[in-house]
Amino acid sequence: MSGTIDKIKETAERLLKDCKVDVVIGFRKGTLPMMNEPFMARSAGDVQNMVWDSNCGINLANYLTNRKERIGIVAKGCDSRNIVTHILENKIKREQLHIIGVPCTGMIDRHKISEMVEREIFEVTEADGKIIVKGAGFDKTFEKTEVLQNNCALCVHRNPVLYDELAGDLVEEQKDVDRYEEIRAIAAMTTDERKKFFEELLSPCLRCYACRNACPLCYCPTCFVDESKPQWVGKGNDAADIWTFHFLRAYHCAGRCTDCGSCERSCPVGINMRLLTRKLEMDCSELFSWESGLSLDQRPALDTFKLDDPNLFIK
Amino acid sequence: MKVIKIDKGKWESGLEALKKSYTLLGPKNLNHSFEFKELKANEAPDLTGLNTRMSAKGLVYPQSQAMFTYTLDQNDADHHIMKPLDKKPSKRAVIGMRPCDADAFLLVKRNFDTPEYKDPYWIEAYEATVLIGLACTDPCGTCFCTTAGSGPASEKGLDVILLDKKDYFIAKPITAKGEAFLSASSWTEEMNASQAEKDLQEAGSAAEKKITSFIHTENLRDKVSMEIYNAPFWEDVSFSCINCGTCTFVCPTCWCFDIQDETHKNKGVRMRNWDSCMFPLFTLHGSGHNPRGEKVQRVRQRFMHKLKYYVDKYENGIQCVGCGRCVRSCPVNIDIRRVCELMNHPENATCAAQ
Amino acid sequence: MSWISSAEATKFIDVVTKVTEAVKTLGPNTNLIKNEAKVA
Amino acid sequence: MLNPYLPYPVRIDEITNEWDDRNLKSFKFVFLNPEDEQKFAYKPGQFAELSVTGKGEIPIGIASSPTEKGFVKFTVNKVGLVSSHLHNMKVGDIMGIRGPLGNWYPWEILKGKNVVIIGGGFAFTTLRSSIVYMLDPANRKDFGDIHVFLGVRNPGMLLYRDELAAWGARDDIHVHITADFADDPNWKYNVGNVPSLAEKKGPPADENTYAVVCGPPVMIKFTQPVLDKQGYAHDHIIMSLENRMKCGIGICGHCNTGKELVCKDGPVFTLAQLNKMAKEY
Repeated sequence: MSGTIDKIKETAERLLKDCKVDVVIGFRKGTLPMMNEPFMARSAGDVQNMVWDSNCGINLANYLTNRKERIGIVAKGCDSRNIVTHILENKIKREQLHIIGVPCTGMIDRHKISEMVEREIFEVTEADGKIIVKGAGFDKTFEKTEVLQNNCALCVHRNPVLYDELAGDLVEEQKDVDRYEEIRAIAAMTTDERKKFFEELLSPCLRCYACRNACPLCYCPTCFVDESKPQWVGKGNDAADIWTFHFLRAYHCAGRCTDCGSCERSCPVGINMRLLTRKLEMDCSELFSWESGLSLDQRPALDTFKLDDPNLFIK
Repeated sequence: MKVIKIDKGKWESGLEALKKSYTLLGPKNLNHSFEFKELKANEAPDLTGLNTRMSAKGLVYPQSQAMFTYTLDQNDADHHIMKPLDKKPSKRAVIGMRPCDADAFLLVKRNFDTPEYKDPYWIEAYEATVLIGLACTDPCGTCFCTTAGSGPASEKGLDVILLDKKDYFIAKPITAKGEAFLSASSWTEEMNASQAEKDLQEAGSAAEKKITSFIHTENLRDKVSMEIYNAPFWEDVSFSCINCGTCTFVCPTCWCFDIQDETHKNKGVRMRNWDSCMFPLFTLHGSGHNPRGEKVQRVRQRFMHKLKYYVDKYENGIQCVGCGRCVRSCPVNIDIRRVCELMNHPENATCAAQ
Repeated sequence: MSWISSAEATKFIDVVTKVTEAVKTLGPNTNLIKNEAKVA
Repeated sequence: MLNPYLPYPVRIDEITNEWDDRNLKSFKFVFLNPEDEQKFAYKPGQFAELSVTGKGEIPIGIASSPTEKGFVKFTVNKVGLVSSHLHNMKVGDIMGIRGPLGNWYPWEILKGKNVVIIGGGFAFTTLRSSIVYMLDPANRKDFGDIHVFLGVRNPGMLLYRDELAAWGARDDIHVHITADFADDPNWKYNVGNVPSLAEKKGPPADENTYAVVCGPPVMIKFTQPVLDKQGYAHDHIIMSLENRMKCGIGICGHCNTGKELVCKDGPVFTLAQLNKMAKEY
């Protein structure tokens, strides 16, 4: 990973110096272990603050919506797929972007690591596939694969799908990954079991909307949750309203979600809401063999139709 | 007031006695994160956590709270008229909260208990709640209470302060409410007050030495508000913000709320829910005009309110107790400690301040 | 989901009766029903 | 403990359409419990929260003057959820009013002074309250000259038409009405925007003349330079602000502009105060 950040810095500096772009969006060092802060570099000087490591799980495409400047953007696999979706949905123009692609070997899950050590963490470093966690009176090493974010463990698009230049060599994609094991397990439940499962899954929800606001797909000026004429969803903490919010938000991501995990990473109470979006991702891939954000010249599944589309559900 | 020595052996039995007259609440470890929960029979608080994920504010000021009920049914005598609720908050006690959360209630009380208007819901719940704090012995890296007006053994806002001495607790009552609480328990063994005081001081200063995080607020009071408001660093501070409500919901000193009516068939409730200045809807006018329509304005508002407007309005320090929850919960790591440094010296903040 | 042209009246009747029976057998919905706002 | 969120129950006594397109209606309310009317003693410039049961509350300026007994009057524009429902209600319906809220126009300071009222659109409500209050026989002598400038977008959007005509006929008040556009042939008032009218017909500013300005942001933006040119000191220009509100009593945190809360420290501020505050309204 370390070579990558030098390449990113050097590219960013060149782009800004040659006025190819007005700003470069990337990450800068966070103030907590395992945290980085999305950052906009406006001058060559700012670029020195940029970092790249296994804590860059927030999807930077989220910061592109409706921007007018020329932007250099650092993009790992899922970010690049969301940039493709953004361009297809006219939220940003391809010519505005200079994409610095970063082949990714997965981002680590700070919630998972904190739960495994259960004591305060002072520093987390990474060295050749191992994650070293130093904290109050302990020093532990994990295999990186053990502590990956759930989505990164199942990722099959680690290399960026769209880029102007690369900040590192392409990595080998993960093979024969079963992305939908958990989803089939839920589908196999009886209705009551499933109801109980979702009750437990969504009960801690605070309605803070971090999942919606961290998601690059959610850019509606007025979300259906904030609409009062008509009022679709109650504002209280009733389970019916929380379910309505989560299920309807997931439906809005059907055929668009790239499973970048920003929603799960942002949730302050640790809800695995990707169980909802991946069901719709599974349907899209099984029914329409569609994977979102892979190429600029294919319209998204719910935006077009083909004559040979399966219609077994139409009687 | 008599200081009580609670032998750990008698801890559980004392709690059971208290459960007869108080609803007891305390931290419970729910899949790796601590939350305040009601302690049922034979349940004791789990005091091994550093601090709870959600602050204790939800115990006095629930996220969703009924204010009135009403009926729209025409043949009801008082249809369409708002009826206050007749249920009053039960006597309850929170055991094992941290001193910073208790201090937070005092900061929030200034908003709900004003000379002109008194909020009955908040005040009645607050007065029915006894706050039993556990002094911090090893604060974490994001705790900056000592420079935010509180401290690991601060007694501000607490009714009783406990100090863990391995095989017994020192229980020092601070208010009459605290003394009444201790007398309702079965813990009767008294302890030398000055010895207890010495232990508390020692434990407090030992913990204070372990604190590694500080903020500086000395200039905030005298700076002209608009000078900080117009400082150049707000664009940089707010860029990463995704405007979710996490920081305001986990914060013990945030109090903003929204009022909503919800009707089902003919009956309904006027309720209030936590709201957040981070949401665009918070300031949206009916005409569509939004005085804080941009993200930078909303992020600036949150920090200006906590570290400047509150200081000017009540002339009594910042609206923050340094618990660090917003720092730990923010998905994009916006850090109030960094922003406070910028606000404390707006003049030398360059545009892309690091 | 059924696709019925405006000319296919019989198919329309058939689908409508089938759906009505299915709903009747399911009975009243018990999930996600709010009969009053859940508040503290 | 007194509950400041509990509205006084009221009954709609009379509804009149102020605009031809029926998007602005005046409502007269009568308190169901007579003693509530005393508790609701208010001063011109204050507002109240109109509580429509089942929909919510809206902060609206009190249009009636304290000198008008037996009812309180509000003029409401049909904008959102609550106001739209209110516009569908009929005489006799029950709802609630909470207040009086906020501060009021500085009547102690205005005593013995000339008052120039400049209003725009339907923000004229608290100004109507002030005019009726000043013209009341008991109060008229307390004030010098009274000038009223009212700008509306088109003739169909002129509110309080009969009252304005009646005031126009009086000799102790100068009423100047203008419409930005007037396609209606028998429109007998001026045409053009209110700032230019105020500039032409407005009295010169001196330390005994105060301007009370209330209207949409665009009108405020173009009126202020005119008042500056006429020499008004900024503490002689009195404004009334509007912000999103929920509690109306300074607790819920919605309406702040900088440190000040529009509902409790306002809604009335002098321009001198506003110049020192953040512009978040």
